Amino acid sequence: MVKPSVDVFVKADGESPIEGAPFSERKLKFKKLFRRIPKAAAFIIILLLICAIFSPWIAPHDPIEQNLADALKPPFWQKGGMTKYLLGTDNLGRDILSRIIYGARVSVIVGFAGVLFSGIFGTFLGVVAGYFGGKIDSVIMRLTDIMLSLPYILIAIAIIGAIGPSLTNIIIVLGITQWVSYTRIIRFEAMSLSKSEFIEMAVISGTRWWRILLVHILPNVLNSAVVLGTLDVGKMIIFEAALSFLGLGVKPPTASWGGMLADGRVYLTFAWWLATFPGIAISITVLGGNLLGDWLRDELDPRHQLKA
Amino acid sequence: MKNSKFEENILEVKDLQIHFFTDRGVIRAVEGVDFSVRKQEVWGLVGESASGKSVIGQALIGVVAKPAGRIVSGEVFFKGEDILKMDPREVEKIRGNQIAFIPQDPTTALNPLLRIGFQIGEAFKYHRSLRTSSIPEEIVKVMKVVNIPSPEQRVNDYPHQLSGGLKQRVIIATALSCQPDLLIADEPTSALDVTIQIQIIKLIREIQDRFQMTMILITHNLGLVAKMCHRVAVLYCGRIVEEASVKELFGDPKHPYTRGLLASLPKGEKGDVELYTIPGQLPNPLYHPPGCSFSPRCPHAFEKCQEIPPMEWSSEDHRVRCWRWKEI
Amino acid sequence: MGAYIIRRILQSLIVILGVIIITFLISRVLGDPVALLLPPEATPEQRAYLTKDLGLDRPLYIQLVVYVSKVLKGDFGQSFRHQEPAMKLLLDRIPASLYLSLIATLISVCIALPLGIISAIKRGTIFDRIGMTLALLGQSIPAFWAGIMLILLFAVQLGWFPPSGYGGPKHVILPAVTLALFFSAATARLTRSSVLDVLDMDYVRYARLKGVPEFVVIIRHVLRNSFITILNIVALQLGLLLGGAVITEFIFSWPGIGRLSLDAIYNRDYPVIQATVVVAASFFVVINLLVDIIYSATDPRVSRK
Amino acid sequence: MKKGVFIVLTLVMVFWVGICFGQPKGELVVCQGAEVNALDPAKHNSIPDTNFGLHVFDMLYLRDSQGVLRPHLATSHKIINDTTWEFKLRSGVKFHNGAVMTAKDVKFSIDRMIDPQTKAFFAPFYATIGEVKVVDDSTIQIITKGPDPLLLKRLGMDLLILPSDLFKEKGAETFFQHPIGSGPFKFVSWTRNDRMILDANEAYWGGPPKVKRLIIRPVPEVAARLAELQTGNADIITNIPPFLVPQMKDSPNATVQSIPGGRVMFLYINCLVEGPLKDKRVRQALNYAVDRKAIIDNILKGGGVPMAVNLTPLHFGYDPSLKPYPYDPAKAKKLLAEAGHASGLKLVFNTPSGRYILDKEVSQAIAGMFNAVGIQTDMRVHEWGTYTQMLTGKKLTDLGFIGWSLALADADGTFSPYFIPESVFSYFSTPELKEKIMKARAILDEKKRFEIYKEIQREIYEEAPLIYLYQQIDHYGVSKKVKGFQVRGDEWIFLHQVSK
Repeated sequence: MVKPSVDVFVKADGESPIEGAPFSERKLKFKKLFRRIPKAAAFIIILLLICAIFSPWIAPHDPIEQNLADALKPPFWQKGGMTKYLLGTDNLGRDILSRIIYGARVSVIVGFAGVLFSGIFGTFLGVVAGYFGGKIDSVIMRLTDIMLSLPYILIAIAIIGAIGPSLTNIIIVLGITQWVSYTRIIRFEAMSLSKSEFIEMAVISGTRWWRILLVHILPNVLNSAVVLGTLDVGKMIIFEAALSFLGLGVKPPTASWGGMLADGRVYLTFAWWLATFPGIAISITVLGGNLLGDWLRDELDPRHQLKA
Repeated sequence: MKNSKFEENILEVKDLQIHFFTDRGVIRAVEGVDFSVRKQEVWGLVGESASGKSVIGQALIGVVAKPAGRIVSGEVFFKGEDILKMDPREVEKIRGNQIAFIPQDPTTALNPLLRIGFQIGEAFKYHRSLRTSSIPEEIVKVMKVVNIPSPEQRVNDYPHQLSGGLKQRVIIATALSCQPDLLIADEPTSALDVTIQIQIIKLIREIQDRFQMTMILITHNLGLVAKMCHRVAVLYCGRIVEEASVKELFGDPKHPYTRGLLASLPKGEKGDVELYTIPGQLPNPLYHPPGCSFSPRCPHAFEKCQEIPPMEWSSEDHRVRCWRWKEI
Repeated sequence: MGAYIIRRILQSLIVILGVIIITFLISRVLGDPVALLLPPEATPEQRAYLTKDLGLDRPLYIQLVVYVSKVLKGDFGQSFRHQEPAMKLLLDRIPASLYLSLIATLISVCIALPLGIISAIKRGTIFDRIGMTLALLGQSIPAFWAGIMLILLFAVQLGWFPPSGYGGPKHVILPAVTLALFFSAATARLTRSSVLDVLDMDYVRYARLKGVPEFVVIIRHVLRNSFITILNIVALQLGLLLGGAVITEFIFSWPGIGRLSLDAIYNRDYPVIQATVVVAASFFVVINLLVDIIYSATDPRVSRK
Repeated sequence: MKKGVFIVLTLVMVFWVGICFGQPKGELVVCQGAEVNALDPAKHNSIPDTNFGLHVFDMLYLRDSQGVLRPHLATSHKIINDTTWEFKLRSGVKFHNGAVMTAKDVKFSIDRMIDPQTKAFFAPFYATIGEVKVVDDSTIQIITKGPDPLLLKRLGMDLLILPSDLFKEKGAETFFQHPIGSGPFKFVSWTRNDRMILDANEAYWGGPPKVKRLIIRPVPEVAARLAELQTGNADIITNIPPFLVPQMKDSPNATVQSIPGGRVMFLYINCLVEGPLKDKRVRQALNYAVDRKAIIDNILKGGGVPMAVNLTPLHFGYDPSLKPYPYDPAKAKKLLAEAGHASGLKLVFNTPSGRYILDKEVSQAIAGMFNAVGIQTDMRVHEWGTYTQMLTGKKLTDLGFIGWSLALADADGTFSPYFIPESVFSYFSTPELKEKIMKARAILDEKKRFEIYKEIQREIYEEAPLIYLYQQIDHYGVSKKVKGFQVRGDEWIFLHQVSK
């Protein structure tokens, strides 16, 4: 990764002087500290993936195995809790820990599939609009405006209500509602790209338009798409939670954090652990996703280097 | 410096070191630079881009890119006072007032949302405790100086309505507005197209000897240096490798890098001989080669070059940083 | 400038038309309302009668034409369920929704703008880091979760605010904060980066080089130039809030548009679904239009062409 | 001396009188899970609507808290012939605007509801009413299309008596912006999805209510509803989920009042399509496979009573001698084996989500129990609107979780929708069954009706066209300040005699 740092340097050396604060040890320390954060993010993501992939081996119990006799047992450190259920059990006597571990799967799938769906669709439209411009562009832009102006939670509720709640359907809805941000940003980049010499050269040398899109433009806009995607993963997971709250989440008995959170909320006042742990799980995961996204953006876009 | 001549120095820089602390490591942009500029002379600072010349230029008025950049050590005496040790407010008073700055790209240096008249007067406002009412005349005056046509109307224009050349004139007007003692011009013309360049250079020169200003010209363009400067210093990887009066430097360059630069200049009158290019390219700023940082590209390099050569006076007014300047 | 605005207005109209059509399709996707509109005891004849009565027996394209032509006259038809004009039901809700959205936006602006601006100016410092991490946290909490937590803490435990319901300042605080929580997070982050963009501009650096006092540089050169972007961000969220506060309105039983439309969806009440979604969307479109007009008015580069 | 005694006595008298006819005081706040749908009885379609109607209007008959139908605006009735009923009306009943309630108001109100132009949601309940005749100011006759044993119940369901003159003068639109009735409370204001405010009608013929002001609020979110009660902002809240009951019990300022409700919970079995479910033994097996007690104890925390068929003691025709299917997985397995499904069975299991208390959870638990007897289930959760569409469209595959309200508190109310093929809800029927149900509908003699319903129950118990689950117990949260609140099995809330 040497080249970007040269850019940084040119940036710093070129016409960009900024009021220099007097040097302080503290500042350096914080730079180090925030250099650690991507590690934290990476840690969270890796943990998530491990849970998702190896859940059957990690989880102490079957997440859907009910044990009505042991319903609503508190976490082990609380009075009445048992080490058998480290984080306690839910209203159907299912082990919370195991459900959280398995729930990671749903979150991962929803998060990534959702992003993939909307990302691919949105990027495609963006590239097309940006490269061709003109009518195609304005049509696509109006489309994004429409999408943007619709209260998407309602649209999602409507669609899910119609096609029924299930993991795949949720992903579909996410795909349908979340592509706009990609289109808008990618379009912009594709536009400025298509004005650049090497594209013009390609055009002159008679390269097919789809080849130009694929070979010349796509690779160059991918970075931004990836950054957006990473930042979106969290949004998707939150979204799933919201749908679960409305009873439109992943179908039971599949364990999903959103579902657990939604079902557990009414127990909060006397069985806090039902909702709290999935809640924490969601927050941490989303946090991880966002941190990773921020970091990735800085990595892939040298312009942000000094912005951290 | 011992050999100060008939004029006293307006600016003295001692062992200036500026580093950038990026996520990927420390970039030593400026590694111990000392020089001095004498009253009313035009002092040139030449170097390829990324050689650290602009960083120096800005450091002279106590400015360095944040949060990464930091002046690690050094002193910058302006009229005998160390700017780097001054209280920031004091520096602000000097900046744009006694020391003015002409940035590279006039287009981006002007705030698109503010009238140019206002932008010219802005510095003025804060340095001269003038009644705001009298400011407009002042502005029109300086605009006349840099001969911007029909200044009275132009005052209310917005930057996007001006041509590149006019913008640069606006910038220069801004710089002149407080009649500074020292003018730092950082690549003042490189963003303009050739015809305009010449006009602007003319303008700057006129102004320079009309107001008897001292001027530091930062550029990569040796031609420009030849045209404008009295003395010039060559910068390579954050170190001055050679400094001399323009005549001497062009007539008898001592440092291999300087020679390289000169050799790569097109020489109009001698018809078209193919141009020389210095082999290799700038080293990665993160890892400057040990010793003389030019050694990897230097045809005369030998083992001694692994140590940093000292600055040596080849003559009364000519210093060079090379182990073998005598031999070659 | 005029031409520009006219173009934008035309575009907005196209968008609204698109919204009108899409909402029609979506409500139809939801399927037949008759089942929900009649009691179990109803006979097949009664069902058929109702279907005809609601005009649901006609082919879809005719329904669409009828609907669009009516909507263009501002008539969304009778609510299937409440048998009142959908528009009236909607208008009754707008005050509550506006009230909530405005307060929420106000709160988030008060939190987010200072946070974003200061973090940008003090980039890389401890303030920046903590501020932005907080912002991230705000974005990582599902609204309903935050809402219920707020109720339990501030209504049940501390008893400072009523747990739910529509009313004066005391009532609006909790739901508004719930909404603001998420939006301030987003706004703060966007504000920060937009200010950073301007901070990197040459004219800001040059202003400093001219010896303009730092404080003045920030106000006149940085904030003034990032104002439009920030305004845009705020307007955007205000626009989203009007129709998008579904869950918060549900939790705090706030009589807003979000809840109306949610019920409408559950009851397959086509006219109300269409009215709420179309109006919310139009509101959003109009707000953005206004922002663009302000933009074109304040930015000489646009206004002088 | 005497004088003194007299004074004392009068004081005592006054005091005593004061107690008896105490002035209305205080303000009572009720939080329901759902919102009133509309004020116009023609647009009523839910319990909250009726709960509004009960307070502002009167009906000819009123179910008391025990579910017994009592004369209300009507004082007595006599059956002139199979299809002609005569009613005496209470005299001296005044509407809130001072107008006196007379026979023509009653006729008008009933006619309006049965008029197809009105498009009343509840019209199907009154479909049997042919016409209403005014005999004199205090007497009316109702002629039914056929013998209708349920007439009184119909009159006591939601048939509110409106002031005809005022109504005609103003028209429905304006009238229901500020409805005028004869009920114990006067309408003050209603903001949809926020609150309805009613004030005491001190001139109420049944005696003034005990509270001055009544506020009815919809609070859909359970957590918020509870918070309202805990913080004392609400005095009465409905639909407390069972698992919260124990915790509410020991809350300082509120109690929980519970009662077995009229809502019957059961699972559909789709017997219309060819397949294993056509086989009686399989259906019985399903019934044996469900551990009703475990569900009630563990999920509903005791909030239910096992049912033998889809009837509760609150329904007319309920036969207590019939005992619920016992939990007997072994027998279930055996029956399945006999039916040739020893190797197991795969069924689709539909359930709404959030429509009934813990619907999703109960469904999951049952799915677990089926699993234990070798029946794999494919659980499908639906949003209520979609679910009803499938249901009434007869598109519901295999099994489906559903609850049925008390409606007219009569066996006919749960039988005819389910076992008469014409009904959109029916997934099972036999000619005999249909015939019996139709017969029972048209007999005025209660004994005979009861006999028929007994037979029907035997039959549907044996045929097991549904998986009978439990009678739901409703829990209400009541502030300790509230006096005289009576929970009712029919989910109605009637606060005439409640004080605070």
